[in-house]
Amino acid sequence: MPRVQVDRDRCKGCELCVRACPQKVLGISPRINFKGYFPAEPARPELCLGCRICAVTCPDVAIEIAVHGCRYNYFDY
Amino acid sequence: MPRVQVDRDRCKGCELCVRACPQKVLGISPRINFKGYFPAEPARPELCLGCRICAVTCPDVAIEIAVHGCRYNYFDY
Amino acid sequence: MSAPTTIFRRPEALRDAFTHYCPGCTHGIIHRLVAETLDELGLRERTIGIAPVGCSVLCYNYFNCDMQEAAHGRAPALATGVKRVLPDRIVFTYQGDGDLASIGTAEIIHAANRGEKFTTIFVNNAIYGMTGGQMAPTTMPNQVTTTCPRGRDVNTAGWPIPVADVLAQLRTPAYIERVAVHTPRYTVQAKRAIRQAFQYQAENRCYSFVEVLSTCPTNWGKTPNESVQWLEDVMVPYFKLGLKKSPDRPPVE
Amino acid sequence: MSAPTTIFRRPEALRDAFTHYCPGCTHGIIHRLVAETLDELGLRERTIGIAPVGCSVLCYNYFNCDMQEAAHGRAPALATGVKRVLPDRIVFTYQGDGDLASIGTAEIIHAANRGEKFTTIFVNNAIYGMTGGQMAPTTMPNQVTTTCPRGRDVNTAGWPIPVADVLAQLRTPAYIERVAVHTPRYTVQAKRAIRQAFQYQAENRCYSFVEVLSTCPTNWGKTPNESVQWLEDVMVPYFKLGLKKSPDRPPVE
Amino acid sequence: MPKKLMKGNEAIGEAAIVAGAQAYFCYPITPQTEIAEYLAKRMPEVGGVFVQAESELAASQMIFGAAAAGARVFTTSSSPGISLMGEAMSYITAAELPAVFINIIRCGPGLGGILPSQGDYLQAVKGAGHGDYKLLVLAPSTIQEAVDLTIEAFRLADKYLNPVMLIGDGLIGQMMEPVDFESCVKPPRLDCSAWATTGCAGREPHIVKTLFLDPNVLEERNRRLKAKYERMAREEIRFETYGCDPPPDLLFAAYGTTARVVRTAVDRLREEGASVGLFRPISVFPFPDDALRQVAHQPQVHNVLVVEMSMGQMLEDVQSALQGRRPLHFYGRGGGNVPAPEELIDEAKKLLGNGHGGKK
Amino acid sequence: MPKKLMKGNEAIGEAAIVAGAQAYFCYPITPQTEIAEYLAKRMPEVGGVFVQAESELAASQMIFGAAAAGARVFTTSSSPGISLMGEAMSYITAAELPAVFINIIRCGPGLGGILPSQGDYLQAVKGAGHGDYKLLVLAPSTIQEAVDLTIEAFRLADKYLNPVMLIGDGLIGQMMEPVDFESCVKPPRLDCSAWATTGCAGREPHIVKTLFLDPNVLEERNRRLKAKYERMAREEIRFETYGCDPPPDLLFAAYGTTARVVRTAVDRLREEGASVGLFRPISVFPFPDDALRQVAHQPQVHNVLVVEMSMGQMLEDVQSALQGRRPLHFYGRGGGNVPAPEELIDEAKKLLGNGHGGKK
Amino acid sequence: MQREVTFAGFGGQGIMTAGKLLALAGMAEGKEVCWIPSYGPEMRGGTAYCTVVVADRLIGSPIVNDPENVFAFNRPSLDKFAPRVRTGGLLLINSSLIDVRSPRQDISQVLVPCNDLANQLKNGRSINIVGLGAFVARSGMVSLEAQRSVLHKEFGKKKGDVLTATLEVFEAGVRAAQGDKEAVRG
Amino acid sequence: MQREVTFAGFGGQGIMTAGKLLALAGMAEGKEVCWIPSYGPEMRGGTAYCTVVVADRLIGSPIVNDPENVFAFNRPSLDKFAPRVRTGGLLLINSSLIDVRSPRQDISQVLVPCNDLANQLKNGRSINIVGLGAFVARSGMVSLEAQRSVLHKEFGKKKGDVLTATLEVFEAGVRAAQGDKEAVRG
Ligand SMILES: Cc1ncc(C[n+]2csc(CCOP(=O)(O)OP(=O)(O)O)c2C)c(N)n1
Ligand SMILES: Cc1ncc(C[n+]2csc(CCOP(=O)(O)OP(=O)(O)O)c2C)c(N)n1
Ligand code: SF4
Ligand code: SF4
Ligand code: SF4
Ligand code: SF4
Ligand code: SF4
Ligand code: SF4
Ligand SMILES: [Mg+2]
Ligand SMILES: [Mg+2]
Repeated sequence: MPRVQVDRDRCKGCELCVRACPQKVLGISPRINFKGYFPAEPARPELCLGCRICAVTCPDVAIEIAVHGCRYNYFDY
Repeated sequence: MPRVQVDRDRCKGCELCVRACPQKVLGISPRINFKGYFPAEPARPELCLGCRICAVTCPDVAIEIAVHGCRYNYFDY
Repeated sequence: MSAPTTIFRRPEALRDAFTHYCPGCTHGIIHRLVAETLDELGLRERTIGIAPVGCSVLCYNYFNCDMQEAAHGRAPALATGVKRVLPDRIVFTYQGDGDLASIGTAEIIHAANRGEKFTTIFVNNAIYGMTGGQMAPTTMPNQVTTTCPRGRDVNTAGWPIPVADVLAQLRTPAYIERVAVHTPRYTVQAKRAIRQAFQYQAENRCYSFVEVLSTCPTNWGKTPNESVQWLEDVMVPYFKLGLKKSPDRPPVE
Repeated sequence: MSAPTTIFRRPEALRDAFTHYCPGCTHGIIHRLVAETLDELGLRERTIGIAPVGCSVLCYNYFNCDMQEAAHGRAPALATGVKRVLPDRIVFTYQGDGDLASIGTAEIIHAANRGEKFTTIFVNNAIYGMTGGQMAPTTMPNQVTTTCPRGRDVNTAGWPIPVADVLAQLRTPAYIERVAVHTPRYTVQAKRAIRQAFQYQAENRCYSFVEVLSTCPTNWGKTPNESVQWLEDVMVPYFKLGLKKSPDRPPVE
Repeated sequence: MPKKLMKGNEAIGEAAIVAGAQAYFCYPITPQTEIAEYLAKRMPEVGGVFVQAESELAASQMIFGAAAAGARVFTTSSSPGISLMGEAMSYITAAELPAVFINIIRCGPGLGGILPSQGDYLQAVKGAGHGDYKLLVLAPSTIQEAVDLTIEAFRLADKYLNPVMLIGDGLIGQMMEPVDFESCVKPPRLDCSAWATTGCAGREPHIVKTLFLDPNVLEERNRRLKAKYERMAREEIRFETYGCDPPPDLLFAAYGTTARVVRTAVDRLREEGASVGLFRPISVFPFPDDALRQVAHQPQVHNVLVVEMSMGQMLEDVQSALQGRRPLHFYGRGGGNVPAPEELIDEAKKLLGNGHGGKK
Repeated sequence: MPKKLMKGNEAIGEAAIVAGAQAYFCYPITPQTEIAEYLAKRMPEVGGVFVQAESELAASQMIFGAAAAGARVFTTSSSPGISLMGEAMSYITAAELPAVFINIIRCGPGLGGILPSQGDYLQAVKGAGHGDYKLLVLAPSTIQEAVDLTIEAFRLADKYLNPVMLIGDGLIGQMMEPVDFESCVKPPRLDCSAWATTGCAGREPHIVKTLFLDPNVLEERNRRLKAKYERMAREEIRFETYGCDPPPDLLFAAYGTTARVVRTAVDRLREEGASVGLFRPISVFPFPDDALRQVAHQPQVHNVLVVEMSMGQMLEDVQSALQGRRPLHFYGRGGGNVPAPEELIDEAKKLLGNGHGGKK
Repeated sequence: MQREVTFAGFGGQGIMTAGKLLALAGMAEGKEVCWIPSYGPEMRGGTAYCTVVVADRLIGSPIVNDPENVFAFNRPSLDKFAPRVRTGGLLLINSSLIDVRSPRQDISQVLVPCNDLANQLKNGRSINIVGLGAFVARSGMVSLEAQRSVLHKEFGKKKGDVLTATLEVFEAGVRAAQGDKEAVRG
Repeated sequence: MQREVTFAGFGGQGIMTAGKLLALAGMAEGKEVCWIPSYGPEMRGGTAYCTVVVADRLIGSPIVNDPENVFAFNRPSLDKFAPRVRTGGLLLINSSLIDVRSPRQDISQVLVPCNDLANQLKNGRSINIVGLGAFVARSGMVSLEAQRSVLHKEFGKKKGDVLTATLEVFEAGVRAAQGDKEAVRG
């Protein structure tokens, strides 16, 4: 199962990933982070496909994605 | 009859007009001019058509052309 | 169950630093693409990057390779100096639109025309970001900035300069492409182009130049997502994306 | 018999001065064409010309109108200053290829791109004449000059810049044409283009630019007539003549 | 019009408009960009020309062209941008045209930083460009003075047909203070009909140029410029003294914002009974060397302390003026640091400590 | 190798090659174009880099890049071109890199002319660029000295990690004299492995930059530069005296070609029995002010006469050095005119006429 | 007499404007005033602060290293400026975003929950005006009347209810400072 | 001892080269030498001149306003430089192109028909070498041997008959000066 992780303190809460995720996995946390932003967080992690769209979108490289077992590459990157 | 005139002291003897004249009207004078050049001069003035090619060619505006009576414009300039 | 495999992580060529870029600013994406490329092609340890003056001046703190910081607009001249004395290294300039298309016009054109064998990443965000939002040569018609408060008037300030298209008119062989990074679909193309650019350099083929359309939410006065939309709606139709020139094309048409 | 009619004489806008140009240098022809145009369009008394630094720096002594002398390459900036404060005057720059296509690259591109309503006469003689024959951005491949004594090596110095074609890529409306003056046949075309350029300016239409291929017998090491031939054989095939852009074409393709 | 609270940069922009500037050419750079931003709005309102150039180099050459065409023109920038204008300064001076340059100095060298500095003093007064030329250089220390001297700069540029430069450290550009434009007098329009290139209808063509192939002609022009600078030294000296009557034991010399900090230090030191005063040059070229000597060479003055936001630039002019006849000390801050009054008080006390008028 | 008769420009080009210059970036301008022309041939022969840049501005920034990459680099130009290099000078100094600039000065201001001049002295020693920076500046007066100082310039640039400038008037570039390269010593290759950007294999990345956002860090760098210049003032003073022992009644001060003219005037005056001597600064920054004072403040010296091909530029440094303790006179030519010995003899006689050691 | 305050917080919190409004009030009272910004690196983000000096004679040094008053709108500002408050001076703390106080005992400290008050009045962007109200009320650096009339003048031209809304948050600030029960005296 | 000559003529007459060859001969004799060009406007045409100084000690001023010797290769050069020749000095005139002499009585004047001599030897471009021969022979500023050996060295490398042809015109110049019957003594 894919696992999407947002680095809370690196995230600037720009919401680009939120809009980009085809599965609407990500939402915005109500808690301010160290730098004063409201960071993204996986709100519905179970829907994640591991497609990496969010990670490719994130300007701050705040998202890491890991998968267990095999995975399907939706696009070449 | 067309009359081509070369201003001896303005001419730099570049010979562009000599080559350009379709009628081979112009030649180079054997006498050095004030600035130290051998200027062009009408060697066979009687062949001149008044076509202005020499004048259009001259970088030093050393050539003036006059005609008596009507003339035919070989090209628009 | 086996351990998870990380399928997306920070490239080695990008330092683990918190950037000073505004939230949603796509400078960050472009940085990542360059860094990934250096990693993938194994170039990081022999690369020298040249930072511009502009929001990305501090990219010397972010790229994990040797870096120089140029005077405003002069990165291509510095890169020329570096590449000529170190022809077997990889050299790139990273420049904004004020830096490259305004004050540095002569430097970029002549570096490209000499066919200097380095790579330029040109970040076109239609504005001067660092100084707080003045008109750039690439500012869109009627776009409001602090120095065109009534919107860019094409009658007095002219039309946005399509830099990639202009450079493509030079006869010296080069690789020139325009891409965007506002959505992943475009980002994937951008990555390919940037890789190609460095690849040509690594093969000592030619000068390579990638113009990347980028957002500036702060000075556009828009949210990051609105900015993405504006880039798509306003910039993409004007700044035609795609390959403008390739070294495989003969130099004189 | 009636008095003779003079059908070719020095235009009023060209002073009756002996020029410093070398024998056979076609700078002189281009001067005459500009002067004839000013006379024919009746513009002389409201024209301000800007001289470059180059062999034609002294053109301020030859044109019979108000003149300024610019720093090397900066004529378009001066012209911008003049035209902006005197929008109803006619302003032109007269520039060589070192002046315009090398040190003044940024100034010409941006003046053109802003659509400044002046006219540029660009004299491309493939060399730096005034300083004694160094390589210009328009020097032909393998052409020998004092700074490329082994001939221009396109691998290190790049290919000659086709300035008119590059400027034509800008999206701001403009009139851009390339002509030559080495034989009367070409000169007639050149005259037409120069007239058109000033005409557009007089109508306040757009920026206008005429690139004129010109000879430099002295630094090409050729006689004037050999120079004419070399221009025809070597330059004309590379620097394609003709209309590159007209203000009647829409700004964005 | 009552006083208006304005940022220095905006006040300078407005002052130029009040002075009747007809055209402004610029390129953005912190900490002076607000001048451009302000004028982008204002110039069109008053029918003036605003052009954002492609570079400082181009902006400075545009004012060359416009000045030769007879317009009242100026440009503004900050340190790195000013370094790109040296060519134009030399040319405009050589062509004997009026124009105003404004430098809101940031810290250098190189890209440096954007914080205030006085590190371009020597560049301004000794010459960024080549050849024998000088700018008349004025250095305000309040926003009101920046306004007044901006207007004055246009007048003096016309008077001498020579570019005039206003230098202010970044704070002059960034601070807000109340300013009054009511008492400002717009300099009369210069009659430039004898030389401006405006089209030759009804007269012989005018040529504005700087190339003079005959060495004697060029030398003659060199001497004419020199005579101009000598005239400036007679007629345009501006300075201010504070706490110099009776003569102080320790004389500070400082200009611009730094002079204000010194003023506070002087006030506090005098409250403590110390004998200190301030000499503030306002024109820095011509430098008020006679005036400074007159103050500093009084027998009561035992020490001179130059304070600058630089590593010691006006110091060179002070040193030359003082002719080694008074011990000269220097306190400089760099990198964008502004000296605080406390630092100067400490410095002063060290010098006063030796029994000359110090706190007893 | 026997002596070779060489044009100054070519000799300078060859000297740079002897000094091990690896890269040269330039833009043509009279009267120094022969350096570029010479090196266009020579650099490829020795495996070096020759690039004709699009402008002086670009050339000066190319040497910035190449210097940061650890190469021994230089550029050359003449006055108007040098005015376009102020930005790079400030940046390269700020980045603490070695580089050599050569200015074969022509007459200005503006386009001026192409004849010899010393009118860029102040620009060279006080600063064409912004911020607190200085170049070490050397001024040869023969072709041989131009060769020796060119080589020395590369050595000093490495020693101080600071750009060094050589200034010569147009004659230095255009004259031919015999030169000897035999005794020239190539400065050792600088170890720049600690900072040069050459690729970070096996080490942490190097960053060459001039932006320092923290004012304290930048101030610290400002102070480091200042300390460097103080060290130069201790270690790099170069000058020559001629006819100063015993001390002359009238002391000339001149540099470059002008000093040679003075030398001839001194010889002729001494033949006539006049007491005259010459002080010739060779390093003009740091300026040999102590040395000059030591000579000029001797009781026998009654007058100092500065001679320049300018309207009085080194004059400012001499004035500052002399501290008003000797009457200071000036004789300057401009526009490309070179003073003739006869003119100087006349000038000197006026000053000697008052009974102090003049022709009796 | 010279009085100073430093307002410090995030960029975007309206710090600069608050300072300007205060300076205008000083001017309205016929005083000499000077507003000095911090102008940080040429880029977004980070902290911003400005200092306002109000005096009855010509203002010398615009640089005040030990201001009489400091208003810290966020945590980094507190850390940076609290140590600089002049002994006997006043430190205001935006308690909505800052959950600590300065350990200093030689100054007065006042907590103002700027964001909370602004949010309560559905005017979340006006935390600077809340702060201004609290500061003026507490410090008396300018009179409340002068400050109110400046607000009238500056916001009166704006369309809609901007003026009313602004005055509302201003008074909330005033009340908070006057009725502050949490004030800590040093 | 210091000796000077100014060679002056049209650009293209080889004036600069003649000067350089003379300076090389001075060097060959172990003297100090200096060659100073006029470098006119940055453009073609006009007159060109150079001055050569040969001395047995360090050369001070490279500028010589009153040269001991002048060789005028064309009329404008005669007009410009004849008045400057030092009293007692020598003026050589290229009589092929100049049909007047200087009215001065205090100098020696020698006429050398450079172009005619060069043309006679079918070497029309070598008028500078003719002039050099005449000058060296007449002035003795350097020895004829030194000058000849320099010519051998400089032209020996050139291909074809260049050296022979050069020496031929040089000797023609030498003879012309030595056998000059038209010389006018001042
Ligand atoms: C010579 C000079 N001129 C001006 C500046 C000020 N300046 C800094 S960045 C910049 C423009 C930045 O815009 P851009 O290149 O588009 O980069 P962005 O910030 O948008 O990424 C300017 C004008 C400078 N530092 N130096
Ligand atoms: C700043 C500056 N750099 C260099 C020069 C020297 N310079 C004078 S003219 C010229 C080039 C002229 O070539 P071009 O523009 O092609 O004109 P041409 O003489 O061929 O007509 C140069 C490099 C200068 N005067 N100023
Ligand atoms: S990997 Fe794909 S599905 Fe998962 S969170 Fe990211 S964008 Fe959404
Ligand atoms: S894209 Fe990145 S920075 Fe933006 S909200 Fe998502 S994780 Fe945060
Ligand atoms: S007018 Fe025509 S025919 Fe007559 S001389 Fe000229 S070119 Fe020849
Ligand atoms: S073209 Fe003109 S300059 Fe040339 S030879 Fe003919 S008349 Fe003379
Ligand atoms: S100002 Fe614009 S370009 Fe700069 S970091 Fe912010 S969003 Fe990005
Ligand atoms: S050098 Fe060349 S361009 Fe200049 S005048 Fe002579 S021929 Fe014409
Ligand atoms: Mg940008
Ligand atoms: Mg040319």
